[in-house]
Amino acid sequence: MNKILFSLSLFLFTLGAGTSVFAEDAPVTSVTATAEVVAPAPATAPTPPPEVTLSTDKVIAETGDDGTVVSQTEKNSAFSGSLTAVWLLITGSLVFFMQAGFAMVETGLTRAKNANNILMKNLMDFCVGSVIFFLVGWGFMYGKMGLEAGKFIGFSDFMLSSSNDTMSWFFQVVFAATSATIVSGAMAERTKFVSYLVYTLVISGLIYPISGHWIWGGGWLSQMGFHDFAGSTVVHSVGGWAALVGAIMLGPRIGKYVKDEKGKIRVRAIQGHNMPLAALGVFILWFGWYGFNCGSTLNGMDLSMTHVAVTTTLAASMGALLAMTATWLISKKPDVSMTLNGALAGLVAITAPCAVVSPTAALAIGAIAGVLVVLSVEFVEKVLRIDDPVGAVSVHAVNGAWGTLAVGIFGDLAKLSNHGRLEQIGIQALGIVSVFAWVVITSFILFFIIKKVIGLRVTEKEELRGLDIGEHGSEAYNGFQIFSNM
Amino acid sequence: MNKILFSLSLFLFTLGAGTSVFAEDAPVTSVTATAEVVAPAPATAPTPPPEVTLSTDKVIAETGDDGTVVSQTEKNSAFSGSLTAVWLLITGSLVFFMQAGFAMVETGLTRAKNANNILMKNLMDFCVGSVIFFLVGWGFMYGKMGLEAGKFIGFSDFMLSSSNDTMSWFFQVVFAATSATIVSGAMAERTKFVSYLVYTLVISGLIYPISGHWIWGGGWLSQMGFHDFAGSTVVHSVGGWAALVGAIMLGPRIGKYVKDEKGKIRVRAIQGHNMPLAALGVFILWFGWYGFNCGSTLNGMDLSMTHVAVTTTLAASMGALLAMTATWLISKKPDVSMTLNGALAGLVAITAPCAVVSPTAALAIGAIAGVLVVLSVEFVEKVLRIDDPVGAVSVHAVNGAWGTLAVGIFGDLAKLSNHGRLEQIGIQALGIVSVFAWVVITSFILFFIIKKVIGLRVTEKEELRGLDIGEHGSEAYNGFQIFSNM
Amino acid sequence: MNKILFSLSLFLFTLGAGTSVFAEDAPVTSVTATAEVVAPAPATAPTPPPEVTLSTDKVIAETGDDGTVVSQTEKNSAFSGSLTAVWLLITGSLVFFMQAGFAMVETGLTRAKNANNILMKNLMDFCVGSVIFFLVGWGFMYGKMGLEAGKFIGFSDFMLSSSNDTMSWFFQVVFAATSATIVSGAMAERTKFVSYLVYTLVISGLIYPISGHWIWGGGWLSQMGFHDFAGSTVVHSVGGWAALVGAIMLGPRIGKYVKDEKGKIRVRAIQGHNMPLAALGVFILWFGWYGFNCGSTLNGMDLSMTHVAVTTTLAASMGALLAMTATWLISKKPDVSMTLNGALAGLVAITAPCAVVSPTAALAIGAIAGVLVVLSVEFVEKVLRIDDPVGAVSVHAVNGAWGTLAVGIFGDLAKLSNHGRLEQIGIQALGIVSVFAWVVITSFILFFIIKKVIGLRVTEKEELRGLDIGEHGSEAYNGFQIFSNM
Amino acid sequence: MKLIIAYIQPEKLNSVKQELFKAEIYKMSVTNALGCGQQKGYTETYRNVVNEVNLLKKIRIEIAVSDSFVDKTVKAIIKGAKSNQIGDGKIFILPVEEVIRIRSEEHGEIAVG
Amino acid sequence: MKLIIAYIQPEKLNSVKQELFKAEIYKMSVTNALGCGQQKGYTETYRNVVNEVNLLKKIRIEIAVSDSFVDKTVKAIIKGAKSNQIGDGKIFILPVEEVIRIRSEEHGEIAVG
Amino acid sequence: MKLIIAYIQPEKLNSVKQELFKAEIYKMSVTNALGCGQQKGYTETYRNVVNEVNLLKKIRIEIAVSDSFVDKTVKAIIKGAKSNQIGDGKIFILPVEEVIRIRSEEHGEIAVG
Ligand SMILES: Nc1ncnc2c1ncn2[C@@H]1O[C@H](COP(=O)(O)OP(=O)(O)O)[C@@H](O)[C@H]1O
Ligand SMILES: Nc1ncnc2c1ncn2[C@@H]1O[C@H](COP(=O)(O)OP(=O)(O)O)[C@@H](O)[C@H]1O
Ligand SMILES: Nc1ncnc2c1ncn2[C@@H]1O[C@H](COP(=O)(O)OP(=O)(O)O)[C@@H](O)[C@H]1O
Repeated sequence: MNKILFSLSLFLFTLGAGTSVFAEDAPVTSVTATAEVVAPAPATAPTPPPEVTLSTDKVIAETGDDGTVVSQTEKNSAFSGSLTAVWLLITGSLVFFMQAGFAMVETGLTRAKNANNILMKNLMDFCVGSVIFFLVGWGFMYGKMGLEAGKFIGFSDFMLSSSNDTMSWFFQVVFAATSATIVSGAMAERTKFVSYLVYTLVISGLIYPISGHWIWGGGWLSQMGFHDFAGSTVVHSVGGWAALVGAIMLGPRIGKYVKDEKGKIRVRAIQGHNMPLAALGVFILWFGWYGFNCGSTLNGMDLSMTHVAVTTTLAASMGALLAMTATWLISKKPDVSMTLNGALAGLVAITAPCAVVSPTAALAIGAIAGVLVVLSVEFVEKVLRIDDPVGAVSVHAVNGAWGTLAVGIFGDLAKLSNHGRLEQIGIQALGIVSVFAWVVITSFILFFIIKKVIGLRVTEKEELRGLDIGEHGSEAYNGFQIFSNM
Repeated sequence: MNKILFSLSLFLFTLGAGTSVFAEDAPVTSVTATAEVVAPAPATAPTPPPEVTLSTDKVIAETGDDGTVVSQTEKNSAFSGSLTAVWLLITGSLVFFMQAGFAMVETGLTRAKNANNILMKNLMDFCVGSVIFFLVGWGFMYGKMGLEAGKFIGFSDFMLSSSNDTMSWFFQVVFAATSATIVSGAMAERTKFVSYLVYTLVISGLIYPISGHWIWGGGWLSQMGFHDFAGSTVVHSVGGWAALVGAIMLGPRIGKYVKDEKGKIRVRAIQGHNMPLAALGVFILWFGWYGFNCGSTLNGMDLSMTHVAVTTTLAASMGALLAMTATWLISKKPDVSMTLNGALAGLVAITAPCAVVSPTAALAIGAIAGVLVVLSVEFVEKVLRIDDPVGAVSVHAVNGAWGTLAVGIFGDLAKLSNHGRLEQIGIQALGIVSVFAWVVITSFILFFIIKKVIGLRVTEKEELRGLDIGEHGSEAYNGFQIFSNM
Repeated sequence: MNKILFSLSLFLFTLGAGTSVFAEDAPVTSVTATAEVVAPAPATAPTPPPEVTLSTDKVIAETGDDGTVVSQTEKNSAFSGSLTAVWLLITGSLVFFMQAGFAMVETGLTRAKNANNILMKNLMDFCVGSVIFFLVGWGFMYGKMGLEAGKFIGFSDFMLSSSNDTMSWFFQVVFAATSATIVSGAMAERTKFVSYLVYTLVISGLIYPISGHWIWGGGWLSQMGFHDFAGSTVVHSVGGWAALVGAIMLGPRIGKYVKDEKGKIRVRAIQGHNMPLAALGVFILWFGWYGFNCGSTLNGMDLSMTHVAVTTTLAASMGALLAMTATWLISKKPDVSMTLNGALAGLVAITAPCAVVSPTAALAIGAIAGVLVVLSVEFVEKVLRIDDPVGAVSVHAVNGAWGTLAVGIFGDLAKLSNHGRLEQIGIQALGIVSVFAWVVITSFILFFIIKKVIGLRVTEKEELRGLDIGEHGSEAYNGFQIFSNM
Repeated sequence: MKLIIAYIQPEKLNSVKQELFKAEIYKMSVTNALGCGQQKGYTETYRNVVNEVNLLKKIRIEIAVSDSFVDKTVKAIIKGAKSNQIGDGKIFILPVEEVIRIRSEEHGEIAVG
Repeated sequence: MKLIIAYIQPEKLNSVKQELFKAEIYKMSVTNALGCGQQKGYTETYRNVVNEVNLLKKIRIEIAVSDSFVDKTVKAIIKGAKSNQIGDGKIFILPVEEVIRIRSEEHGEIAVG
Repeated sequence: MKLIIAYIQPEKLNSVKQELFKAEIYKMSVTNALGCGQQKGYTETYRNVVNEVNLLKKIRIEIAVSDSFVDKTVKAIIKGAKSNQIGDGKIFILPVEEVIRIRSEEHGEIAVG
């Protein structure tokens, strides 16, 4: 196991060291505000940014930092470019902070004896993911194929070599990490740590960037007019479907499905151990989502950002409200953890359509998401008997798909690509299905290989005692008396 | 109980669905940066924004997104408008994050057996609040009465119908939520969940918007020259006075006031269960407060924002420092939870005057707030015998009033409305008193009706066992051994 | 003890009250955007900001808020000034939020019985620090000596008296607080609270500002061309070396080093009590670090901010990755708390060079930091036998030094001060050594005096029972059953 | 000497303590426990899955007394804990052969109180 | 009457409970404990420092029964807890002199069940 | 056989364990408890309200031994726990009728150690 990890680190490192690390050879982005640097590369935009004043400013005579006269046009460009940089750095940081949210939600909704393990997974998927996304992922997603964007994959700009688009890279790497981290929740409390590291390397380096390229990198879906503003499909569904495959291939946690005396299988609730942490996680995620959705304007001058904030807020609120109502009706009590899932479901669902639907439509999208997540959790857990401890599949995959479809149903066609409503719905559905197929197939292969080569699941004994001792040799809540038999 | 909730959801939903949810019919804000959209509506400003360059830029010939020549004036306007949008979205997101802070503080300062309940309240008051504020609250607060701002209430722009001021709405909705959430702390550990939902609907939809209209919506107090920069009165006192009424009408928690052998009533401390959570909450609140106060410039070009950051920092620090000193002197030990309250007291107190007082005055305002909160908690708890588990009344109501008064005492008159000092103090006092009267009367009526119709308080048995099991059917810290007898 | 505290408060307060608190006498920064106010004072810049368009805009004819014609040049200046204000306020707020991160990391990595104490320290070092930094610290750090920057100390602008640079002050005060708060972790679980307050007053008011003046205030090191972009040395090493001196002078916690039967000294692990809190703290710190490093451009128009975000991300990731690998190899399990330290080590190391090294160099810097922190912890704990509960010395001092040196090794010389590589390395080393000497000597004197006058360490009994009861009279986790014997 | 072990409802700890103090019994040890008895338990729901909780939170009190104090102690406990509802709890009395006070190394009756 | 104290592995609580229910023993009290026995414990590492953990998590069950139930109870516990591995646990049987049901103030055998 | 129950100060657990190991007593079970005894307790303040805490944290050790080991065990505990201060704790010795090792189903003396 050590060996696997060691070679993994070595691999990453040597790849990195392969190119010179000295600054002289690899020139750093110029630190002066010139229009050329600041113009956000449209190719990297989730959606082609609307024509704004900014893009008329690209013609510049001189760089201006050598004291020559700087024209007003150039200054305008510098202002809007700087504003965009400030905007993307801050919203990108908010998206980074969502890692903390995921970590807290997943830790809170699982058991104390596995807390260390899930924290490590959430930390390491970002660390492994950001390095591999730097090395190859970004190149696959936003690179060119020859002179133009490839239909299925990009292939240039590895290690930010030819371009120096550090601003876009930073904003995109935090999205890639979000996608990867979704899976850890569904696979919680029974997955081998080293296997998880391998998985995260592949999803961040290959699976996510390729489907991402189709939609945001100029690939075939984007060419068809598929619209996914901030990533209901690109980010959330990708993570969600991989989570589904992972949860299926792992099997349920011991004690989740038990036979009673009559041989009937009963579903048992395995309660999370720390609801305040889970709630904090949801607040952090919601907070970060303003970065996720609003920042996806990719342009500090694009005022649709304020509209996005409104639709995001309303959908999330309705998601929580309706999920609470649904669980209240089903189990006679308003369940905390399902309500938290409801807020997240609303957020996932509004992620694709946030810029192209009205606030009233956002209410409806969120409301449906709230009901959907409750029904989906019931279905996945009780009918399909797939054990997804935190509801990742229902929140991210199902509502990711719902949100993507909602673009077609509620979206302002004028802002989309001049298709009729039914046609647009069709395109959205096509995108949902192709990403589903891509992720399910590739992640099945991935998990299958991992299962055969390293093994996917810890031993029964380790699972019963907790992965914290088994995988990490120490406990999360030292000194606390905890009934670990549950 | 289910019925109440169900109809509540239905009510919100049908109200929403009453208007068409399809984007074609309800046109979305234009996503292009034009000066008309970006100019922040002065009517929605907490204080009339100082004359900045921005407002001279309103005259524009064309929208410019159709390729016509765009004049430099228009571009200037686009820059400042976009900067304001970026500024308000980010500071607004910080204010949203304060919900997490409130949730953590209130959870940490109450008992483990009620943690789920208080988390749900903090989440749902935002969700219910944002929807009702969208439907009616915003219209009452910032709407017009005919052609101009009404003296006592606004009445237009429901559901953002006529205006499309999504930027201002987002910034304002997070303020409304702050006001509502203050109450949950004072009413913690004994309030029926469904009654809390009803309360929050009314405060966010009616009570808060109306007094808010008087001060920030162009109503009678603002016309008189009453100054409350970021909401010591508008937000904090409103929440605080409602908290006071709620705590009185509920009565104290079982075990808070006990008779000893001689029949004398003794006050007992009911300790909070998680100080790290409470401290985290205070750090989050403080962090969010930079959004709350600085963002209240409502204008990204208004450089007073940096001054506000300084006064806010100093007042909060002095608040914590003096509260710690006061409790050290009183009980011989520096109490953690009172010191946390002290920081919040300093923040509440500086909220109104932050833009119009010097840093040195901020030190004084914070210092007084720190002492005041300790004395006020003593008075409320030991003399008035009102049980306010987290000190919400002392922090928000008392220090909200103090901060509002401090505007008159320490404020730079040149920045206020050309009144003499005594006159300004008088106007500030008038504002404090009228808001007090408005909130106390309306929230008394509200709680009285709730008490009669649904009941305000859970049964004794449920209270003893904890509201988590009683109201939500599950516990917050599953597996942990907790002495729940306390 | 009360007396000490009381006079401390009184001292701070009277100092503050010594100048008039009324706004008329102490005029507040003008709230209108004029170029003079907005131009960031170059003297306060961590590094002299690169020549940007902004600085060519200083010539203005009129202030423009009285309705006179405002020239375009002036407007440009207002835009860039406002953008810088927005940028610094938001990044400064992020840096403030790092206080929460430190509080959570330090609390999580120590024992439950000392949680209240460590929370109070983390809160109060900011509160005491910000007030003293306002009163004198800022003046020592960024003040002038006569007409120009002194070589060794500044001496003007106390209480922001002559300048009104509120924007820079806010950004700088949060840095000062970071430096102070590092020490609390290394001195955790055994230090007298009142002694800690005195220490924090001196480091924030004197020790930090003076060495800070040498590097960022225009002093002798900055004049030599020493480069520390965001404070590996200025902030982290200063805190780290003080932490080292403090930990040595306190001695180890009871039970850390025990003699076995044969008289051999064995090192025992004293486990932290709450890993989810510690992990949350690291995520918060990492999040805040984007403010720390990117904001250190000190200029919203300086696009190197995006480059900084990339190098920061990669170094932190590699730090965590390699620290995990190292502990995996050493102790056969990937240790959670060391991995968390690894991420922080990467962040500390990239803080100085983040703007002048390539992304690939950032990978290397982070990787080395990750290994270094693990080896350093081993060395400090097992060889030097210094008890540093959270690894503050290894994270902040050792990696602060490493990062500062890395500027010389990997930095783009063109962006530095025209020295040759070896010369630059020499200058960096000189800076490291002089700051080491300054901090070690002054903090030794400080702790020595405190030890003699008030005492540095609590009694054995108090330490065994926990500082929460001893120093603050209450427990952090009321109701939880905790094995406090450990 | 006897060891009296009592299981009571958590919320009754304070009143039991008070009754014991009134009866001048000042020494005791308390732990918390989960109990399964006539009281059927309740159902918890989590994410809409119903779980029967039949291990309820109880407080366990241990009091060592000399024989003459047994009656008084039992009465005090009953007085403090009784609410006439299922779940009120049980008292078990076990023989104790020896008691030692660690501090003074005293043995027997003198060490109990 | 006897008091049966059993220390078992935490993960065996559910199966022990089920076996007891099958044997129609419905009353018991459960606490968690740390145990030190033949099972050597395991090593934890924290920040690369190795600590021997020889206090392992155990579940402690207390069941008071009338004499005729002792055998049945012991068998049920063994059936539920036995895995033939070191650490399976121990059962201790102590004499009980009196049992009182607080609610009804009933004494003796009638109060046990 | 006897069951030795000892209440000690939490911070003494390590030294008691060491003394027991020296006396070659390796088996024991530990729980934590709150104790009320001669030690008066201390006052906590929370938000400036004073609360008397008279339930102090204690460690409860349970050791079953064969009769011949009783003395040795008691001495070891006293050696490890004694500090001559109020609150040092108490030891109770109860008769045990039977001990069973679950793994092997051995009974009696052989199962104790
Ligand atoms: N036979 C027993 N053995 C061990 N503990 C018991 C026994 N009977 C009752 N208890 C404890 O006493 C508690 C209260 O008992 P229960 O039967 O619910 O109430 P009641 O005394 O009203 O019949 C139980 O939860 C359990 O902890
Ligand atoms: N003599 C004893 N006194 C008290 N507790 C004991 C004794 N012997 C065993 N135990 C408890 O039983 C648990 C299991 O015992 P152990 O010796 O590890 O297993 P086994 O029964 O397989 O020999 C121990 O962890 C301890 O809690
Ligand atoms: N009669 C008793 N019954 C049950 N527990 C007791 C009894 N006497 C003492 N204890 C336990 O022993 C602990 C120490 O007793 P205490 O009287 O404080 O010390 P000392 O042994 O110095 O008199 C108490 O906190 C309590 O847990």
